[in-house]
Amino acid sequence: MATIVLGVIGSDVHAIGNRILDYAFTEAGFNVVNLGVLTTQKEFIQAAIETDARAILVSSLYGHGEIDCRGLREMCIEAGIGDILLYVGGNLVVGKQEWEPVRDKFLKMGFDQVFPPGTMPAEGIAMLKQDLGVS
Amino acid sequence: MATIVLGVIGSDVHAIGNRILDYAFTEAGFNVVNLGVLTTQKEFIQAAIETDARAILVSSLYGHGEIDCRGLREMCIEAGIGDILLYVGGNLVVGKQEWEPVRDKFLKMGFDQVFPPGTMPAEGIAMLKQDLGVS
Amino acid sequence: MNVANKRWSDDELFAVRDKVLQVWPTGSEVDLKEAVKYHKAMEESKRFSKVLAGAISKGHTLVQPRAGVPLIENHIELLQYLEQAGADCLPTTIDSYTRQNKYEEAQKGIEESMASGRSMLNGFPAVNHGVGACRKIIESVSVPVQLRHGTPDARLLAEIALAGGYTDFEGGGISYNIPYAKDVSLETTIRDWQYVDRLVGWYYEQGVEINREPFGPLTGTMVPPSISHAIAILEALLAAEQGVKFLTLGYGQCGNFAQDIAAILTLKELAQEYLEKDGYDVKISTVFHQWMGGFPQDEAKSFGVIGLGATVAALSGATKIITKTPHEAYGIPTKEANGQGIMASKQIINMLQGQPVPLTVEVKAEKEIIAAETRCLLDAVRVMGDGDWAVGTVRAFAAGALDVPFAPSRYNAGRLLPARDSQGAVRLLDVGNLPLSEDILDFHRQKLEERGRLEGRHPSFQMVIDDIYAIGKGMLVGKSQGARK
Amino acid sequence: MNVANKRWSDDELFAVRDKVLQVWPTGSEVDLKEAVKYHKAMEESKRFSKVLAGAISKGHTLVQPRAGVPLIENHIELLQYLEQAGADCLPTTIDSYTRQNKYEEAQKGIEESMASGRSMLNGFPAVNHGVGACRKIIESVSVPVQLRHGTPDARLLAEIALAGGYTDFEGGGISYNIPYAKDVSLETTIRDWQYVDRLVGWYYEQGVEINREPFGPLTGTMVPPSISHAIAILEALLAAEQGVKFLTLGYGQCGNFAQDIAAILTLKELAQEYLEKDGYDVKISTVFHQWMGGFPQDEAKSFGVIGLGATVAALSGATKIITKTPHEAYGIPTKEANGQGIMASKQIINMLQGQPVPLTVEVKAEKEIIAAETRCLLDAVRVMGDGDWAVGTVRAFAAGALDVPFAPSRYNAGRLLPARDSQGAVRLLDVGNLPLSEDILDFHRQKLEERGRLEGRHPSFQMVIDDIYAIGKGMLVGKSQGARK
Ligand code: B12
Ligand code: B12
Repeated sequence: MATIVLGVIGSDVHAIGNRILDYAFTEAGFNVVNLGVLTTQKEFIQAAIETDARAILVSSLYGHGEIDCRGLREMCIEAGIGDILLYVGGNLVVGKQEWEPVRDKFLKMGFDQVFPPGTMPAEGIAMLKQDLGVS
Repeated sequence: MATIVLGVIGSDVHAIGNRILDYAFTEAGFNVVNLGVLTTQKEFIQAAIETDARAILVSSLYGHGEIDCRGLREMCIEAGIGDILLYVGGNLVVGKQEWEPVRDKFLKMGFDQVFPPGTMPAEGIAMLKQDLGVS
Repeated sequence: MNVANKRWSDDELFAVRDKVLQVWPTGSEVDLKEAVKYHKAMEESKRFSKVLAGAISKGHTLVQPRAGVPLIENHIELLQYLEQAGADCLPTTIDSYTRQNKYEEAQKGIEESMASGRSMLNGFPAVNHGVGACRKIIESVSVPVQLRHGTPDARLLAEIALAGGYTDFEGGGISYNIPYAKDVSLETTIRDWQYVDRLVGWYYEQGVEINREPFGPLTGTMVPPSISHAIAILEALLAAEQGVKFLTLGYGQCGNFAQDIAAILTLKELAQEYLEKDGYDVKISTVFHQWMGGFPQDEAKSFGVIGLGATVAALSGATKIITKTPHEAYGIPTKEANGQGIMASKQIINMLQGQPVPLTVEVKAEKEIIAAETRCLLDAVRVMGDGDWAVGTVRAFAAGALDVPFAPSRYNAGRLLPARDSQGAVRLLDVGNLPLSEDILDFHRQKLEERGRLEGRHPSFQMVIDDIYAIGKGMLVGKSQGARK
Repeated sequence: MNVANKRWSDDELFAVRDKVLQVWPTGSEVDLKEAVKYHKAMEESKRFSKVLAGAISKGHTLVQPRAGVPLIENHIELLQYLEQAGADCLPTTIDSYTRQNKYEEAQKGIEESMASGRSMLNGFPAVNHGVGACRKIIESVSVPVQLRHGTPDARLLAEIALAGGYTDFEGGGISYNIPYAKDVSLETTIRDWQYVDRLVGWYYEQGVEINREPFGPLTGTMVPPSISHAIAILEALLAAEQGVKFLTLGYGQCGNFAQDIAAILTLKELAQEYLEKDGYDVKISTVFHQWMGGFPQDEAKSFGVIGLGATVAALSGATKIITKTPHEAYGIPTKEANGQGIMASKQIINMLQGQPVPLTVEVKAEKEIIAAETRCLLDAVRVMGDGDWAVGTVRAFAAGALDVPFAPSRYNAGRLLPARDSQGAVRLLDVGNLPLSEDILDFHRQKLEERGRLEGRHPSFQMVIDDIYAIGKGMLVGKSQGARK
């Protein structure tokens, strides 16, 4: 089945959700390339290219997501994988903020799907299967 | 020192604040005529006339204060003690409501002072001494 | 003496009943036979006795809020919201006019509430609304609903509520008199509650299980466990005599961990002991009331009080907890605030589910003292009543041998003065006329002297006032400041 | 092996120091002699070691929040607000760029925060702000302030913070590596933290008491007490060797009442035992961390979690509690939400003040198992290091004889898998290479088999996932649904 790249971006060390996502997406049949925590934009893209991945799933829990995720889509384009699916989820910004503006901010950055705090893996899996047209 | 009539109006049985007010106003030097709980408007006025009281202190904790207190000033006027001081305090209305409108409502009913939930006896004592010009 | 602890015959019941139903027009809606049929058609999951039994067998603590608003539709909406928030069983809390049988004033409150769009009553006036309205309520939720009030004469209310499908009815001849009335004699209320209990017994004989719940917390303010235990057990005995088979006995959190846990444990043990001794076969459950005294004004601090109460309730193994809300210090809570009290409590109760009761040496010591005191009180009541619990109760209150602190009733001696010891347990500062043994009196004296020493002051009424204000100031034990500051 | 548990000479310290201070311009602001003078002029009420000692002697539990925002004035305003809300001691929580020594990115975060008027960093970048800024903070409040972070290499941060007047510094070579890094070797972080500890020792030799606090909760998620205890005690031993005299050892709430109380009690007892055995004279205090795992989304439910944590902390007699907030599941709390966490917790702690630790049979049993496990681990470390705790630590992690669940570091074996037993206590599902005795392994196996029987399923990774999600679903023990639903 489809290969996906998973990781936690930036200086973020929150590892638990990442471990569960790895498990859940693998159980769901995906070939998960998990880069773990403290992953740079470059590492995400390199892994996606090397493994011919169909999607990059970025987590950001610690609040710096806004700074860390900026430019990821542009870098994908530069690297020649401009139309790869980009998902992001977690506690994306600092503090308890209204969800709609946060989602819009990340959509504008070029993410295809943005998931709020507390998203269960099943929701991401269902969405990814839909976006990839697999089942 | 000045005589005051104290009681809890209507079908209200909250007795603890009443007991403390009795103690505190007595300690502060007032001659307290305490009618206790479940006191009618008529009983307040009769006691005030009989004891030549300078003030009536009404408590209402249980939320029906708005219904129970209406017309007390008018009844005082009818009874010939129209300018007696009327104080009221407690949890005067049903629910957690904004304080200003509640206070205004009771001021309009003819009360001279209106005290919010959690008022300490000392505040009422200080106010009464001021209003009566004693110290 | 105009009262005795003796089962009413059906004739006695039905003779009084005719008059009771005539007090307010809705009384005529009550048709007992049809009511029995209605109850028998009800799902078991909506019957209190069943849900309580289930909780006991699984070791769960059920969560129940207080709630009642004047208009039917609003009340239904409120209960549905609270069920959604996680309530395992629901209440209908009655307004204060109905509690004093002032149905005209309740009617005015209903009308003003309709006109103003605001609640003008502090509860649901069930008598005015009648049997049909009650059934609408019961049918609109899927968990059991209990009628909660504070009504010295609840005969008509009971008729309407039971015919209306309620499966649990709170109150009792002592616990809904002494804290809730000023001028009503105990003889009167004990008789009026014998009526209620007999009615419940009658339903049982028709095959309908109704649970009864004496009001444990009484005045809610530093009531020593042995006082509320003695009264709860007396009401249990009186109810059992009339044929009540299902009882939930209550206790209001005092604040000291060991005392509170010991209180719930002894409540059940002692009740069972006394009921068995008199040959009654009754299913006993317990209810822990979260802090019943004055609350802190601040909502976060109120959540603290609620959290401690939920923790202790769960650890004590109480069958049920009655929750408070972050609005407590202000007024009847919004449905949201009420839901918050449920959710905070339930989170804790679920987290502690199945964890064992912490039987510490302190809990054991408190159990012993509570049991010894309660026995002193009950044994004195028995003697004073020449073996009749009803007669004994009336005489004991008259003599101050039973005495509830801060109660408004003039049938209560009001000489008892409780104060906290240095660890916050409720002790006796002035024992009034309580028939306690010398050992027990010494124990209380020592505990309060110890606190006095630590605080450098003599125990006095000021200390009691400080204790009453303490929770509002973020403490359990009052520091010397109190009313003067 | 590039590390040994041996006190650094002053020469060694100062040789490294020169390089450390050059990493970022603010390093040049540090003048040790002047810093000592600054500390000596400070009121005792602002010194952590004194306030902790006072709490221990009075049996109080101090309340401390987490808090840090990028800009100085906002941070001061925040701390003043939290002091007002009742915090007994305050934090400055550092942002994640600073934690990874990425001072340029922190600088960008400061600038963007200024420009946007929103916090773009998740903490206070103390290195970028420098010594003067730290002192402004210390001077703007009247209680002690601790630096809290999660920095593998905290040498520069420590220099600036201590010169800046902080009297307590969190972290350690293991606890700020394994949960906070991916690719940094333990040899490196142990050495870098020897620097910090030696610096603290140096201050002590000049007459300045600085408290140190290893980070007890590690990954915050089902860490078995013996694992966090072993690591806390190892860091205590390493710190003591460098001259640290005041230590607060930490533990993150697991959720089971008996296990949590037993954990706090054994933490202090075992630490004292091991420190004394090695001849160190250190003052030990304890800190209880309210629930460190994922929180419920609902604020009322979060208050429940907070309330249970505060209750257990107070009853366990922990010297300090670190509070969470009703915003935990979402993001860095507003100051109001942070204050609410403090107020709810403090209400409970005050109410339980002076009440005895509930020493139940279950607590005693948990104490025994925690102590036995911790001794197995520590004794293995000693043997593996040929008597050197530092060497032993590195080797034990490499061998999986120490193993932290869910940790990101590749220097952690990551084979250990914890799961809850039927009462919510954290047990071991997969023990990996932990050097535990057969008895202990049996105990864990039995406990989890019992749960499996009750739930009708075999303990598996799905059970672990269910446990991780449980709190968010209002439970402690995960029911079989988990990630799939
Ligand atoms: C204890 C208590 C009870 C006990 C009372 C025992 C007794 N007989 O005294 C029991 C359990 C019996 C009880 C019953 C009921 N209660 Co009640 N009770 C309380 C509680 C928890 C504490 C009251 C108290 O003793 N406070 C301590 C004393 C010292 O303070 P205090 O009473 O506020 O009085 C002080 C000040 O207000 C002030 N003050 C008062 N009057 C005046 C007047 C003047 C002139 C001045 C200067 C000052 C002043 O000084 C007093 C002394 O410091 C309050 C909530 C709270 N405050 O936390 C609810 C509360 C008052 N009860 C309430 C209600 C509704 C009821 C019931 C109807 C049941 C129900 N639906 O929940 C029944 C009413 C029965 C009846 N007919 O009256 C509501 C009132 C709601 C509202 N206003 O919207 C409250 C606010 C709880 C709530 N949030 O729902 N209650
Ligand atoms: C455990 C924890 C820690 C542990 C982490 C241990 C470890 N190494 O993993 C420790 C204690 C070390 C820690 C440290 C810190 N933490 Co932390 N931490 C948490 C906490 C309590 C739980 C996280 C968790 O494990 N949840 C359980 C897992 C299963 O859920 P999850 O992580 O949310 O992931 C799930 C979903 O989000 C979703 N998801 C995630 N990504 C994606 C992506 C896609 C595509 C999809 C579909 C779904 C998805 O699926 C995952 C699996 O279900 C959260 C708060 C909370 N959630 O309650 C704070 C939290 C994430 N931490 C936070 C912060 C700030 C920090 C610190 C900076 C310290 C501080 N200032 O308080 C440091 C950061 C260190 C660093 N450099 O990253 C903040 C972030 C603030 C913000 N965004 O505004 C939070 C929200 C707490 C708070 N309210 O302040 N933390």
